[in-house]
Amino acid sequence: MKILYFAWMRQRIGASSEDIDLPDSVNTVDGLVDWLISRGDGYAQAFAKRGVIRAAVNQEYVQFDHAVANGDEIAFFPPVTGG
Amino acid sequence: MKILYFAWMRQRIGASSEDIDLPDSVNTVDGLVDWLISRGDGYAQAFAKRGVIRAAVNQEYVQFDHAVANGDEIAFFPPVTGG
Amino acid sequence: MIRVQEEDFDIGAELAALSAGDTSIGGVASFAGLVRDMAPIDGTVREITTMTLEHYPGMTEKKLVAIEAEANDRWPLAASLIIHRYGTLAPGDQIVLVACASVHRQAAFDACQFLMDWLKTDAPFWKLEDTDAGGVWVDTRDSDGKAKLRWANKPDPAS
Amino acid sequence: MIRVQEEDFDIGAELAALSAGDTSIGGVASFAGLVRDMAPIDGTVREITTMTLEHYPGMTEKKLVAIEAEANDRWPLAASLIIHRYGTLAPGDQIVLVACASVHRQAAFDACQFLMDWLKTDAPFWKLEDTDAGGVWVDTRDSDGKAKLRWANKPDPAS
Repeated sequence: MKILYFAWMRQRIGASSEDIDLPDSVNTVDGLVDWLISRGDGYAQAFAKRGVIRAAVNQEYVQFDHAVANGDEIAFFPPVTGG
Repeated sequence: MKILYFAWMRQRIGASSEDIDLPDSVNTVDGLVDWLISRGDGYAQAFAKRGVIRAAVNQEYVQFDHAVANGDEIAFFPPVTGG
Repeated sequence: MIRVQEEDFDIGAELAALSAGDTSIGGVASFAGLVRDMAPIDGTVREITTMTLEHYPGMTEKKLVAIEAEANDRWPLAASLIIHRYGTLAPGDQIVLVACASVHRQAAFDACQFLMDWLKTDAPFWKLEDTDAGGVWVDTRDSDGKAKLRWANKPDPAS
Repeated sequence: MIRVQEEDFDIGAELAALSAGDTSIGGVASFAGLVRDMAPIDGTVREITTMTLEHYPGMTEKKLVAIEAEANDRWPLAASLIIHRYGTLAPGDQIVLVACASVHRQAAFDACQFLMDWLKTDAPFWKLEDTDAGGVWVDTRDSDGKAKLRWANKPDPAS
């Protein structure tokens, strides 16, 4: 599974993307976030305000109860500020 | 007094402007229109639908009860269609 | 700034000049009106070969200056521009350009629409369309009167 | 048409290309967003030296295509254009251009505002402002969320 991070999430985690093998126990965005937070302080800081973070699965916005599976492209980022 | 006509009023009257000496009896736009109509068929046709015609005195829109005096610049025209 | 002219104008150059040197500007909203090739005339859609714009020299400039001042009074604009052409134009030709620059995009959009609505109802221009049925003076559209009415109240400064 | 690019764009050339060859078009509404030299950051207005736009390649294009299709579904547009830049820009630089051409001016204006409102809330771009207090990620503005809400209902086709 490919995970992408943007803006200040990228900065806090220290990576713009990573390829991970999804543990069998993880099957939602929420579960993925819990698992990522367990990996270190950078993740914990990046996901501290979970309510403001947006997620996309395969380049479509999703809610955090959305399913995830190996092979998906997942992205996490702050609210967008384009235009 | 200078009188200007625009668009189809100009065409019906056959003049884009004229200088007239205002009779003493005429002192409103309405009175001026009545007097103009008495001058010939072209005027009568141009002012036939008096309700749709707009008037300006000294380049400001006015109602037909507005005063007119020698020295004023009066304009008559159909509803505007710019933009 | 307002201009009433027979010559064409260059939108890119006009918009660049409008915001040049003022980096407080966050956005520029603009509208360019073009001559259409077809128009409904007495219920029949007719092809337009040329359109001739007549105006009231003197009063036109006076009204445009007043309309622009009113827009600047209602919205916090950094710059504004109205260019309106007269004379004989062909389908596709540019008739009018309105542009408003502001720190905030909503002010720029609203002022731009306000100016267009006023131009349609208050600027002393008249359009004569040449068609295969002869020359036809364009009629006022009900929708233009309605569009203007929405500006009867000044905008809420908080919005 | 949508484009996501690092290079600058020429508004005059883009607008000319948008309406070229289609003389049914009555008007083109457009909005150009520029980098501002000042921004309120945590209650203090700070000078901006540069702004860096980050985006999500792939998803950005996908969302812009979808947003443009939605606008064309809601309004009768003859043509539409969204150009959004990324990379490092200076105050006064152009960030975004949205333009909509239509037979009717209200459709062009409404679609243009709709696209800008959606860009602000749904296009995956993030702005980093470099100031004398360091780099600061731009926060979402409440007013942008509110601006988007007005499009929750489709427009009345009769209006």
